[in-house]
Amino acid sequence: MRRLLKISLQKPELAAGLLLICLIVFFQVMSQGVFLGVANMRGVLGLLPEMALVAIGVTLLMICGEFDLSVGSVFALSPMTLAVLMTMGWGFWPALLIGLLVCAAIGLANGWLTIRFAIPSFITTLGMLFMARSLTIVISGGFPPRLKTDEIPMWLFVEFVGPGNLFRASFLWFVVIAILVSLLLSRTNFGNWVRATGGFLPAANAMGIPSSTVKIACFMICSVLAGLAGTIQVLRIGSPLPSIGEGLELAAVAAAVIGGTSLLGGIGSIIGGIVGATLIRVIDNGMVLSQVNGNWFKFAIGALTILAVVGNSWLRKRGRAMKVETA
Amino acid sequence: MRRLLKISLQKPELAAGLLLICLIVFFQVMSQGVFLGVANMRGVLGLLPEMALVAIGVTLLMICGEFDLSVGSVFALSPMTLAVLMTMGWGFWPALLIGLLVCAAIGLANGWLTIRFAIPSFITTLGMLFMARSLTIVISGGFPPRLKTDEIPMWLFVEFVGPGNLFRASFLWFVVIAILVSLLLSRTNFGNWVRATGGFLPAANAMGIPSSTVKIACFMICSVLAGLAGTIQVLRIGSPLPSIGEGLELAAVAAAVIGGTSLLGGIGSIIGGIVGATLIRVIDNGMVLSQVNGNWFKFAIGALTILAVVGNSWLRKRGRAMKVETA
Amino acid sequence: MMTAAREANHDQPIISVRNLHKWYSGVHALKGVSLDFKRNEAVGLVGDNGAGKSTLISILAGLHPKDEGEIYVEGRPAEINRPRDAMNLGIETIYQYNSMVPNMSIARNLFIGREPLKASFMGVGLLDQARMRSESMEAIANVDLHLRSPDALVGELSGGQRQGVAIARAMHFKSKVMILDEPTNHLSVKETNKVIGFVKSLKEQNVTGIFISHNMHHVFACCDRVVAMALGKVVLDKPISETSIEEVHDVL
Amino acid sequence: MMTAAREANHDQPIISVRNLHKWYSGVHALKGVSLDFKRNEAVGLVGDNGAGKSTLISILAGLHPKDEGEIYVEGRPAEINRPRDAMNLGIETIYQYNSMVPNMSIARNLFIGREPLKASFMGVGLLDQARMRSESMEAIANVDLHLRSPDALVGELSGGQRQGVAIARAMHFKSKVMILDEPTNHLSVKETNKVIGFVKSLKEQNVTGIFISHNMHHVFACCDRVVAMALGKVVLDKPISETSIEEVHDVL
Amino acid sequence: EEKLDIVFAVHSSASNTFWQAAKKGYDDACAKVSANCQMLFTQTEGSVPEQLANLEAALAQKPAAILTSIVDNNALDDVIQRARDAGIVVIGVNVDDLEGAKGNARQAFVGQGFLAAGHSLGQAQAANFPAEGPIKVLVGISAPGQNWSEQRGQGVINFLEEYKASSGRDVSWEKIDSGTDLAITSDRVGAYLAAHPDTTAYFDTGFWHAGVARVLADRGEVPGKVLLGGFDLVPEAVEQMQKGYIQVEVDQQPYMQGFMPVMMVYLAKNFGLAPANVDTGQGIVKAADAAALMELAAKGLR
Ligand SMILES: Nc1ncnc2c1ncn2[C@@H]1O[C@H](COP(=O)(O)OP(=O)(O)OP(=O)(O)O)[C@@H](O)[C@H]1O
Ligand SMILES: Nc1ncnc2c1ncn2[C@@H]1O[C@H](COP(=O)(O)OP(=O)(O)OP(=O)(O)O)[C@@H](O)[C@H]1O
Ligand SMILES: [Mg+2]
Ligand SMILES: [Mg+2]
Repeated sequence: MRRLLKISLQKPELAAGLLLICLIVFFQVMSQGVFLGVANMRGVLGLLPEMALVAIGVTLLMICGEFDLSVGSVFALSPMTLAVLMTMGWGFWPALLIGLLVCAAIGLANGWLTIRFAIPSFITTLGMLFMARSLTIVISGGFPPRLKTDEIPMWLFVEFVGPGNLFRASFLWFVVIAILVSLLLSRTNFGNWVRATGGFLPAANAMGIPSSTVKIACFMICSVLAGLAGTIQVLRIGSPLPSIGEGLELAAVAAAVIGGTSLLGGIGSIIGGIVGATLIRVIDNGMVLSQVNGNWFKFAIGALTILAVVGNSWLRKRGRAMKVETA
Repeated sequence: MRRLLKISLQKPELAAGLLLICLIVFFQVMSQGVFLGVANMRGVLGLLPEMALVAIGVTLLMICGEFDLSVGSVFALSPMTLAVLMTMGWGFWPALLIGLLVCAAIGLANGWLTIRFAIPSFITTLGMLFMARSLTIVISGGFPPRLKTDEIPMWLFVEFVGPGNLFRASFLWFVVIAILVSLLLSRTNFGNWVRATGGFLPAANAMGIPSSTVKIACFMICSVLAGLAGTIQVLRIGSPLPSIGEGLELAAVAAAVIGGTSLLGGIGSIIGGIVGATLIRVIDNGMVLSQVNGNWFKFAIGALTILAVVGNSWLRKRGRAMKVETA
Repeated sequence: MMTAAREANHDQPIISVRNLHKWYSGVHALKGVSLDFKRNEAVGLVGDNGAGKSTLISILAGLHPKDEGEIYVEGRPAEINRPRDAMNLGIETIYQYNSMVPNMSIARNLFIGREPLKASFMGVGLLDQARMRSESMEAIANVDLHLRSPDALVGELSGGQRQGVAIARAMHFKSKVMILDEPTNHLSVKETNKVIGFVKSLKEQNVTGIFISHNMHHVFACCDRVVAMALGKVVLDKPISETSIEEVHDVL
Repeated sequence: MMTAAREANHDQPIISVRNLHKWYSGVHALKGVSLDFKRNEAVGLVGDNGAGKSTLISILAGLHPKDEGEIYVEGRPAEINRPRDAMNLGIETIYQYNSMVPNMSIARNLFIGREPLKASFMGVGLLDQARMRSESMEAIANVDLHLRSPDALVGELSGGQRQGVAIARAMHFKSKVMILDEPTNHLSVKETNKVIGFVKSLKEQNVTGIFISHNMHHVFACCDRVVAMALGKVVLDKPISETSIEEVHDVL
Repeated sequence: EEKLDIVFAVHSSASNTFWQAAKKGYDDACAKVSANCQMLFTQTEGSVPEQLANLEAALAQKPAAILTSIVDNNALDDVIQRARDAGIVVIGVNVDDLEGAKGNARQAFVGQGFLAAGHSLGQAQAANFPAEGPIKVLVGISAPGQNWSEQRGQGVINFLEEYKASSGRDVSWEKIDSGTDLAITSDRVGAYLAAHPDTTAYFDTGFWHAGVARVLADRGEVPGKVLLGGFDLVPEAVEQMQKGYIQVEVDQQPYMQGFMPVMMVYLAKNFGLAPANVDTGQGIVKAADAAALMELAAKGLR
């Protein structure tokens, strides 16, 4: 029993989950029950998949030891490509495919540049952040094209489903993808290579892992997930604005770190990234319900974010200090 | 001779400097001589110190193995404190002092939280980014208070000085601070500790270096420099806007990295950070003079940033590959 | 024809190195090394610190690129650009440093890059975790190392335990050529003896061994030939039977 | 009074350890270790991999906190919370791993934390770089290590060269107590002999030595006493003169 | 005849749709008079220092005219003065110094100030306030600390204060940090509305209330139960106006704001006609006008 507790506390994603529950209870009380009400939950759960999909990709990439700051721009570029192609008369599916292929190409470029020239991915993807955003504006001419909603199978992406219409279809996408990527990371040899590559690159290389390929694959997965998330968001809000996703890069990295992913690579879990993204969304939403003054809003968000990580680290430390032989 | 070339090429800050010169020549041609003209140089050199001061602090901190994302907010908070105190009737000097003390306190908080709870500084300072920005807005009420320019010794900070009125006084501040921090890093035992702490923390600890103190000191220097830079900017533009410095955190990190500082700590130089900051300013200014279409502007910036680092890395590789016995 | 010719020539060296040069930025670490490793032979590679031993074997293992010279494996010119290439040619290496990922478990470390899969598609597949656990326990027991569980992280092991895991890995995946760079460092007496026994046993299993050590007693206990390097060059290359510890010490 | 009493009692151990316990998360690494180190004595600490030797000395060196037990230095209870505390008490350590910053030069590594200063203010001052260069060359030459220049980066050295620098550092800053955790690993024969000579010479210089090694020959060549550990406990503690290599092997 | 060099430096980034419409007007006008035109956006939305840096660089090129949005009362004074000293025509666009012509050396102003725009937005929406009961208003400050957002919000609040005093009704308001992202704004305001179902109206200082309209539709609220109003005519906002969720929208005719100054520069440089102030319209758009605007908006003309 104590052994189990110890093991759980030491897992950062579980500690973060515990904090998440505390926060939910806190906000539920603060908001006098509105927080977990259907109306609010529908809002939270509608937005969550978009953030969480980005966080999944970024977490995977960070475990692999690299950064992606371009996710926010890719988030905008992919749906913009889709919308522009559709106004040019393309069907939804081919346009979607091209949109995601563009993301994959950007991921490939990020990875290739980073590895070929041995430069930090921070710079490659920072440059790509600017470039992809610029492309988004260029292809749209600055104006959001109208989305031909009637030609799009909305029910597949954003219609409400499930009991009490609590979820959107995007939630299912998210769950499926989360499970797949989790399995990829924890149960396959590819996942093993990702961890080794991020954990200690010289050793990974020495043991014959194709670490460049692994990294490029992670870059591509990350970009494609960001593009998919952006597409879902655009379908939900109905307008492919060229400005969506700005600032998402830091939020996604923060989600990963809150969930226990190391900035140095090698450590982390997909579920941790998801918990982190949820935590960020819950804090944001809960603060509104708690009627924080507009000018203090950011302060509260910042403080709670730090608090969440401090709490997480503290719980882990408690866990480690428990004197139970586990091995 | 070849030996000297080899050694120079291997130094990232020198390679970056070489690229900087190439870029300057390029823009000079592209802009038909306007770039190096007095009018433009006055503009560039007037802005440079602000960005470069921030880059100096961030570079130092990164060499020490930590991040500071809160510089942009601190950049705004310090002058806002100054301005608000002055409207409350304080004199310039005490108000300036308090403004910088606030920065020092933020640096202290960043460092203490990071070390005490063993959490990534990415998160601490991300939280602080929000908190400091919020405080800026709160104390200003959202609107810039009037700066009592007549009570401020402007000549000490932003008046034009030097031959042909090419520089502002801020440039001298910047030069002096750059030299001091460079010396601190390269010629003192403190600098040695900074490098060791960032280079390999377990070894630094094992050798008895007070690495926590070193880190906290670097956090504080970084914050104070950011605050000073913000104050200079506000004195220059004459209005303590609560929104200045947004997005500065990534730019400062980019400057450091372009100048050869490692994201993992331990490697880098102050002059590299300055060259990096200059490169960013030059690219930005040069693009304006080259009349790039507004919608493609970001694309060009992103591409040039990547190119600068790729070029830097390539030059270093050339340098390393030169077969000359150096040792 | 070719094959027959090669088969016939059983004395042909399994690895030949000709005029190998290596520069590390400002250091000329290998200055024209030529060396043959015969089949089923255990070679002791000795030399002062910085002589270039690790450099030589890291080129053979594909970790560093060579600057000049040729490498022949079984008589054919070999391009070894990555560790994977060396592995495919049958060269297995234990490095002096950097051979484990600290944040991963022992079981995972043992199998990195060669995971047993239950099902796979285009090289990516489901791990056979049960097999990984059991085989890793076995591999570790084989080197007389007593570890708590295969799920402990390598970064939490003592220095010798870590080295033991590296040895276990190499012994588990033995190949045509085994390169061991100072494998007995950090190891306890018992395990050291296991390693020496292992090197001795390679011959019976038709495996060529390259054993780097500063301990001449170990080298003389298990090798057939000793090669001494100094300042990036080979300065002595004799069968054990024709030399002595003293002679080797003298040239170093 | 106090001083006189202490001076008188010259047999009083320089370091006493009582009932030391250490937990690493899920591992009970030290299970009640009690041990005395006398003045001017060279103690060999041996034991199987994972026995707890490094753990014990890292507690003495202030790298890890203890969980239970007392440490007395020169008879007084000592709080060793940081490596600096240990250094101030006169305990100097060479660790098995992690003792150098790879990205810094040899000269800087040698002096990290104890830089010679030309002028200083509140502990921060200008480095005396000329002195650092010359003293570091000297220190390195003292261990028979031949390095190109004191400005080379430690990360670019060979395994043995790196270890040599660590030894040079410890020999340069020798103190009341010297702890050496497997110092001869990676070292060439010549340097190994230097290290053994160094441990032997400690006695003449009134320094206590704690020497960890898996090589019993080395231990028996330079120590006065041998302490063997197994599974976190001390299992043997005898003067060299009263025991033999075989007896030690037997208890391990 | 030499081509006129004109530079348009604004405080906004290229991804802002409003300014893209202004750019279109600007580019079209430049083509008409064959001027050599450059539009300078900032990297960070709303960054005055970046705008200033762009202006400095533009000044070095000695263009014939500079167009700029004067978002701060002091920050741009010096550059504008120096430009004027160098014989450059300077026209304020979209936002002016709060002191108007006295505030700095710009020659003319095209557009409408933030404060005034906020005020007229409030005024227009007030017509839709329910006749009875307390009025509870939420004002979303999209970017706290940014002039454009704070001033627009303040304009709305100023109106509410006047309205409260003049009508004597129970009027209350709250400010939140509503964010500059459709998804974030809809989540935050959606949460607020869930907690305060009795809210009368929401004012956004940008166009992000369009996302809020979606939330209301998703919740099955009837259009008009919560009144929505904001700035700028993006297609999404127009669509929600057609559906009835958004009642009023401030449209300053960005195309015109980009177009007119170029003409003034042309006239000034070629014929010496003095640039004059142009009010690009109170620009209140109501649901009834929406259908007609849809087409124009999609073309970037409104
Ligand atoms: N990454 C590197 N960069 C620069 N120089 C290096 C690097 N690695 C090794 N060297 C240099 O190359 C030379 C040969 O090193 P190598 O590691 O091959 O020696 P070694 O024979 O294995 O020594 P040891 O017995 O100490 O392990 C040494 O002078 C060393 O300083
Ligand atoms: N950081 C750590 N986390 C968890 N367990 C650890 C850690 N460091 C050491 N251990 C465990 O503590 C025990 C003692 O380790 P220690 O390093 O003291 O052994 P040692 O006697 O020095 O062995 P060696 O001769 O192999 O160096 C081992 O079982 C090891 O697995
Ligand atoms: Mg070696
Ligand atoms: Mg040990």
